This record gives sequence, C-alpha cells and structure tokens, in this order.
Amino acid sequence: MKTFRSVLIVSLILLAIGVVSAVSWFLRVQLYTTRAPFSAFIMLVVLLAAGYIFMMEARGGKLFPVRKIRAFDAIEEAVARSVEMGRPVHMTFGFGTISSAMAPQFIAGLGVLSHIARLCGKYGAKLITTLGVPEAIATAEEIVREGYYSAGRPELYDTTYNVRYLTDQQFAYASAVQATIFRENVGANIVVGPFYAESLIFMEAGNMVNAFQIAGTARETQIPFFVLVADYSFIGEEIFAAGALASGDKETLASIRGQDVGKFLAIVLIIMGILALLLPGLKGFTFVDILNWVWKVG
Amino acid sequence: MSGVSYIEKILGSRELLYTLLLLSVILPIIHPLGIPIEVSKRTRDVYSYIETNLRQECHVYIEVYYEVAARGELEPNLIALTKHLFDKNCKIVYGSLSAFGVIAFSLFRSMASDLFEDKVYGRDYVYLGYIAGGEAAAASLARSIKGTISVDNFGNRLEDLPLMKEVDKATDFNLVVIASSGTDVFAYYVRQWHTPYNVPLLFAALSVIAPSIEPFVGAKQAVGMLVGQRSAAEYEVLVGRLGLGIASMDAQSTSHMLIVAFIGIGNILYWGKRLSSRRGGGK
Amino acid sequence: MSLVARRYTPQIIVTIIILLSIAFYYLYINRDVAGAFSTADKALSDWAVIITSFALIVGGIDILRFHLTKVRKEGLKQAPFSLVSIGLLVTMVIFALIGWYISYSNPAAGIAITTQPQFRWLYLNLYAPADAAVYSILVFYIASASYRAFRVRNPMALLLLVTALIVVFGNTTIGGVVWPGFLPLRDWIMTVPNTAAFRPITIGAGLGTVVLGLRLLTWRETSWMGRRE
Amino acid sequence: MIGWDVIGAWLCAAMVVWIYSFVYRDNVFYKIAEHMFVGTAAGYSIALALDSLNRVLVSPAVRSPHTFWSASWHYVIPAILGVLMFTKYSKKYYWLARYAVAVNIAVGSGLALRTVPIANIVRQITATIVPLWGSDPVKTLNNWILVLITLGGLTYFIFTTFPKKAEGVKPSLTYLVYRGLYYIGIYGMMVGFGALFANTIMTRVGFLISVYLIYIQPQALASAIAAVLTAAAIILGILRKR
Repeated sequence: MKTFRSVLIVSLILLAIGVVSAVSWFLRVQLYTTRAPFSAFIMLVVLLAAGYIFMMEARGGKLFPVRKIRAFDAIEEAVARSVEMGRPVHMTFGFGTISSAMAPQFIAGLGVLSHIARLCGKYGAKLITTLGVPEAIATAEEIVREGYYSAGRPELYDTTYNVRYLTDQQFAYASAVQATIFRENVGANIVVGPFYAESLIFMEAGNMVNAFQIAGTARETQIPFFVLVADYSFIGEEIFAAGALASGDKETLASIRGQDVGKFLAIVLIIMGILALLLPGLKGFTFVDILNWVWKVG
Repeated sequence: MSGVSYIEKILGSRELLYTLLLLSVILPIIHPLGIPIEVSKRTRDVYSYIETNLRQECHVYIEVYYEVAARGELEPNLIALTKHLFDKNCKIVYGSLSAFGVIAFSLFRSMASDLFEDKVYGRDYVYLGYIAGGEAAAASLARSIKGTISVDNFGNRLEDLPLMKEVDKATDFNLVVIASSGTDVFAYYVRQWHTPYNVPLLFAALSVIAPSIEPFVGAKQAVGMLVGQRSAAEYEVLVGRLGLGIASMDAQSTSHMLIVAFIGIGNILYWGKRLSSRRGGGK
Repeated sequence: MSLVARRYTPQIIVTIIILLSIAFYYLYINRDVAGAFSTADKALSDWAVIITSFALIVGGIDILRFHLTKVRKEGLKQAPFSLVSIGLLVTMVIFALIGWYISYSNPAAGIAITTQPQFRWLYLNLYAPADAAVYSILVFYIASASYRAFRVRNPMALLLLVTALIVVFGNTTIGGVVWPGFLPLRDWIMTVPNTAAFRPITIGAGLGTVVLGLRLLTWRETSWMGRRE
Repeated sequence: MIGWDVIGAWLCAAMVVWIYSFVYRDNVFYKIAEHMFVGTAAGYSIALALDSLNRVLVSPAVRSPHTFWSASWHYVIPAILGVLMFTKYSKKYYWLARYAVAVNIAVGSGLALRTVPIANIVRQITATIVPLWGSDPVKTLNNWILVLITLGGLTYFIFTTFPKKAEGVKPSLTYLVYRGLYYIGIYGMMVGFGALFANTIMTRVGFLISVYLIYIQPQALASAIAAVLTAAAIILGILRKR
C-alpha cells in the first residue's frame, strides 16, 4: 500500500513537471535554461524519482540484496589486524573540498569514517583521522567521538590525537599525512574520498610501513593508482555504495538501486541510439539530437 | 637466505631505485645523449609555416605567459622558436599579460644568452614587461601598443626605441606567438587579435592543456601548436640548437627505461621464486 | 525543541539550498528572472566562500592547539619542530595583517594581503619550493609503485603490463628507436580503450552523486552531522 | 653582504633536498622542512581566507557601505554562521557549527547535482553512440571496442540485480551475456588503468626536471651541502637505532 502511494506521488510529480513544461511550451515561455540539454534535467528527475521509489519500497519492508563489495568487507579485517599488531588505524579523505562539486565524494568518505570509527570502538583500535578540509573538522571529531562512545570506550577518545587537521594546502597536507603515516607506524591505511595527485603519496607512505591499505575514489585520474597499489580498492561509484552500506540502514541501501536504474537507462539509451543510427532520422532529427536537444522557444 | 631472495632484498629496497632514478634524470640533462627523435607532422608544419611565410626582417610579437613552474615545458619551445626567428633576422617584441611573465622572461633571456649576443636591444628585440588588464589589455595592445603603455620593462620610453617606430598595432606583425601555461590567454588573442585583425597566431602550450585549445587549431584560428617538451625537442632538432628539450627527452627515455628494467627484474625474481618454490613444494 | 534546532534545521537548510541551486541552474523563464537567479546563485557561492574563510581560521586555531598539545605531551623532543610551525604560522598571519592594514591606510602603495613583501618572500622561498618538491616526489613513488604493481600474477596483470609497456615506449624517444610502431599504438590505446574504460566509471560516479544527493534531500545521509542523538 | 635573495635561493634548494630525503628515510631535516612547510601553508591559507573575506565582505562594506547594506546585506548571515563554527570547542553548543557546514555541503552538492547529469551522464552516453558498421574497417573495429568496453564496464558496476546461474542447469543466454560483458568490462578497465598509470610517469618525470632546473641547478653548492647534511642525519639515525 505504502509502495503504491509513493509510486503515485512520484508519478504525480513527474506528471506535474510534464504538464507545466507542455503548457509553457505552448505559451512560448522559455522555461528551462539553454545552457544544458533538456535531457539532463529529465535524467536528474527520473533518477531522483526512481531512487525515492525504492527507498519507499524498503520502508514498506522490501529488502534489496546488494552484492558484496570486497573492499568494504576488508575494512573490518584491517581494523582487527591493526589491533592485533598494536598499531593505529589511519583514515583520510583527500584534498577535494566540500563546498565544491567534490562534496558528494567527501560525504561518502565521511560515511566510511563512521563505519571505521564504530569498528575501532568495537575492537579498541586507535584511530587517526587526518584532514585537509577545515569545514569538516567538527564533523570528523563528532563521528570519531560517536564511534568510541557508542562502543562504550570513551577513554580511547582524545580529540587532538584522533582528528588532526593539517592545513588545506594540497601538498603541505600531503607531506604532513605521509609523515603521520610513517611516524605513527599505522597498521591500516584507509583512504576514501576525492583525491588529486596526492593519492600515490599516501599509498606509498602506507607501503613503507607495510600497512594494510584500502583505498577508493570516484576521481577517474586517480583510480589506477588505488587499484594497482592498494590491497583492496573501491572503484568509482563503489565509494557511494560503501557509504550506504556503512549506515546499515535498509532504506539507505535501497537507494543504491537507483544507481542501477541509471546504468540500465544508460545501456538502453546507448543501444537504442546505435540502432537508431540505422534509421534515416525524422526530418534530419536523429536520436543523439534528441538527447542534445536544448529547450528553446522562438 | 637464498640467492634469489637476497637479490630481491637489494633490488626491492627503495633507496637503490630512487638513487638510480635521480641519476637517470639528472645526468642526461647535464650530458645529453642525443637519442634520435622523429619529428612529428604538427611540429614540422609549424617549422615550414615560418620558413615559407615569413620574410627576412619581419616582425613577430611573442606573449610570455607562464609561471616559473611551467618553465621546463615552455621555455625550450620559446628558445627554439626565438632561434628560428632570429636566424631569419626577424625582429621580436616580447610582452606579458601576467606579472609572473617578467620573471619567466628574465630566466629565458639568461638561458638563451647565446641567441641574444649579437642582437641589439631596442633594434632587434624589445620586452614590454607586464601589461595589466587581461583581455582588455590584449584588445588595447592590438589597437596600439604605444597607446597602451609608454615605457618598456626596463623603463625606456617606447618612442626612443627604433623597433617600436616600425611597429605599433596588431596588423604590423606577421606572426604572434603565445607561450602560455593557462588556457584563457589563448582565447584572448583569438578574440582580440585574430578575429578582428586576422593576424596569424601560433600556440606553445603545456601538454596537459593542449586538448582544451586544440579546437582553435582545428578551426584554423591558429596556424599551429607546439606542445610540451616533445615539441620543443623536435623543434630543437629542426633549428639545430640542441638544448633542454632534447635533454629532457633523453632524461624521459633513461628514467622510463630504468623503470622498465626494474619492472622486468621484479617479474623475473617473482617468477623465479614462484617456480622454485613450486618445485621444492614437497619439503 | 532541541532536536529541531540540532538535527532538523541543518537538514532543512541542506534540502532548501540544494533544491534552490538546481532551480537556479535549470530554470530560465525570462531574462529578468534568469538574471535574478544568477545573482542569487553568485550570492550562494559567496556565502560558501565566507563560511570556508571562517573555517580556515578555525582550522588555524586547531593547528595551534594540535602543536601545543604535542609539545605538552612529547616535551623537548617535539618542541623545536612544533615551535617552527607555530612561529611561521603566526609570522605569515602577521605579515598578512600588515598587508591588509596598508591596503586601507595607503592604497596607493599597491600592497594587499598576499602581496605584502615579506609575506611574498616567505611564500616564494619557503612555500613554493616545498610545494613543487612534494609534487615531484611523486616521480619516486610512481617508480617504486610500478616495480610492485606490474608483477604478472595472473592474465589480467599480464594485460596491464603489456599496455603499460606500450605506453611507456610510445612516450619516449627511445621507443621510436626500438620500433617506430610504438607511438601510433600508444595513441590508439590512449584514444580508444582508455577512453572506453573510463566512460563507465564517469557515468557511475555521476549516478552515485545523484543518488547521494537524493539521500541528502530525503535526510537519509546524516554522516556529515557527526554525532547521532 | 649576503642579501635576502641569496638566503632565499639557498633556502629554496635546501627545502627541495630535505623534502626529497623522506623517500630514503625519515630524518630530522625532513621533519624541519615539513614543519616549516606546514606552518607557512597554514599561515598562507589563513591569509587567503582573510583576503577572500576582505574581497567579499569587508571591502564592499567599508568602501561603499550604502550599496553593500542595500544589496548585499545578506552576507551578514554567512558571517554569523562562520563565527558559529567556533562553537565546536563548546560541549553544549557544538551543534551550532552544523548550520555553517550544512550551507557548504548543500552548495557543494548542489553544484555537483547540476553538472553531473550533463557532463557525467548525457555527454558520455551521446559520445558512445557511434556507428558499428561502415566502410572503414579500422574505425568500425575501434567503435566496437569502445561500445563493448563501455557497456561491459556499466555491467560490472551493477549492484543489486544480476542473473544467477542455477546449479546443474545450462546457463541462460542472459547469464552468458552478463558474464561476457562483465569480463570485457573488467579487462577493458584494466587496460585503461595500465595506460593511465604509465602515461602519468611522463608528467611526473617532467616535473622533476622542472624542479631540478629551477631550484637545484642554479644553487648546486647549497643543494650539495643540504644533501650531505641530510645523508649524515640519515646515517646517524640508522646507527642510533642499532
């Protein structure tokens, strides 16, 4: 019943957008910008709607199994091993700031941090979080504190030890992080977030102390370094899924299915587009033109 | 300790690899090896454009727009181009739309002192210095240099310089070269010099930003483009002044080969150990 | 009440601002509205700049606190280093403040915060070389990483190695001496399989971003607030 | 007399050498260089922060107060939110810092949400729509590779639904297509990773050459002295550990 209601709500919203668009088109109103193709806006709305429907279905009690992400499961092993060796766990997010378009990746990293903090509380591991983004200091402190307090080990929490903000200048941050990894002799080096050129510095510093390394980013140019050098890696969108897995909340997990809808959509559009190349095209209007179509009246 | 693992320990130590790497980069810069280089079509096009289209004693404007960190890629290009132009007895006016261009020019001037030896400042070349104002300044320079600034970088009045009596506006120049580490300044010159006055432009760019200015070249708004150290090396071969470009290509070659050698050794050791342990697996 | 102030209000702020910024970008309606949108959009990004600036100052205090705690805990062994950091931080800020003061008291001098002469000296002779050095330190790391990463453990690693070798030989002049075919082969790899390989990753990253945005909008993503009450 | 320029040039060379020394071993000179770097960088970012505050807030408010208060009065709100960030040191009012974080996270995510559908999704899809037939066999083959790897990569990332192989039954066509694309995807991505990794070596070496030319070569003596000092420190460190 609930599912039905949410599907109804979403389709009503889509219908409303459609009606408003159609009416404004006939009234010759330039409703949408010419900067972006109209299909981008439709894509955004459809993806948000699809994800929302799945979240509502999950609230109604439906379960969506998510495939194993090995790097995510490895986090627990990494923390446990560090405790055995008596070495701290290190986590950092990279240099992308949260007031730029890198924000989503940073938030995914924060999700992973809260998972690590809870595990560190559970196993009694020491956690060192290094930061290069000043806005996130308070958040990181809170997350780490929460991890230790909820596991009943408040004595392990020490703000200046656990959370270290090292400056927001890219390579000063990188040099300080590599020194921290080396001097604290970390047992596990977990780096998830938006990374730039500093990615390999962290990987090699971790390698110098033989740390167990888990890495992930959605920034294309840095993925190779993580995949080839780390023990386990999140490739691209897996970091967003990791953030959802970390929450352990079934509604949040259900939203991942929205990502799959997007992938199916992309596959279908690509195949349709290629097949449509066989057709002559309607009055010179091809499939690609539809995707690139910009809302323009008059 | 068995022989294989002992060798692996030595080779696997980072210290050895790092030291060899440093040497493999620095030594070729000091003593270039002169590995032959094949000149790409793009560089040859630029060279033949200057060969065929520029007369003796023509006038060229060169924009020096890069910070010191980009020197390794752009300076060799600039030196090779300057050598080519001076060989044709062209007269060059240098200018910078950015403040860091001043330092870059002075370093360039001292690195290529042999080129400037028998050239007279004011008659054969002039450096205007930093001209503030970005795109507006570029537009103003295209209309009139002397109307934009009155003194050059060293405080000489432009009216007193013989070269500046010959040239003043965009159409007085037969070629404009832009050596830049940013993308914007290429667009300034396309919009303010090429589009209204149809002055031929030539780009020298960093390899990372080359893709973003490729469209200008594709649209024939620029006569050609030199990209990074590779183009510099090729141009040095063409003009016959082997310098930093070719030396960097040698350094690239030696360091890459060192890394390849280490990858090879690493694989041999890995398979050696794996096969020998499989053979002795019964123990 | 307290939960409203602590948890709900920040989430409401997030939802409203995200929706607004999407609307500002995609909607046009007419020229006046679009102009108002872009002014509001500019204001939003200025808001972020102002907040980041304050965050940076808070961060500076955090760095001071970190080093002072370190000196207290580790004593003389750490003290000289931490004092160097603190000293330079304070010096830079003082020079910046002097520059700021001059920019108001004597605007004709053309000195602003970042162009104060002593500030520039420190920047050019300390910060700039260190920055370049840390960046280029990557050359060592990429060498030792390749030594380990390109070990042929399985067929996939063999493919990886072969690709890497072709690109390496194509990039260097010595490759052209060995076999002239390396350069075109390298160009082909960089334009065809390389482009294709990163395309699904790009699409996936986009989808992940949208779904995370959805979680922010629907208040399911709360890690950024820290503590759960 | 030794001028500031000379000192500066020596400092440059020493900083570079000291920072490079870390790749061999951590030593006291790296530690000094790192702390100097971090201190300057922190000061620099505070200066940048003051500069942008000055640009956006202070300068307009001081230079033209009238226009500022009529048009940009709302800049006071983020300023207040910014000041509230200091409450993170308070045990009771720590949550006030969230308001400011909320604004920044929302602005960042909003930026991402507007560019992503175009740049990451639509543009990538349209770029993959290429003809898979034609007179030019090389181009056709390239297009096939492009499309197959792209579709394969997309299949590889699917999280929640995929065809499963039932025990003892002949695998269905869907399953075979899925597995095939999955492997094409992962192998294709590996080619991409290898190529990008190897291609990066070139830019990194290029950067080392630049640094050598700018800082080390002109100050060979200073760098040599710094290098000898560091080497001594490293050897001393190793001996002491024994």
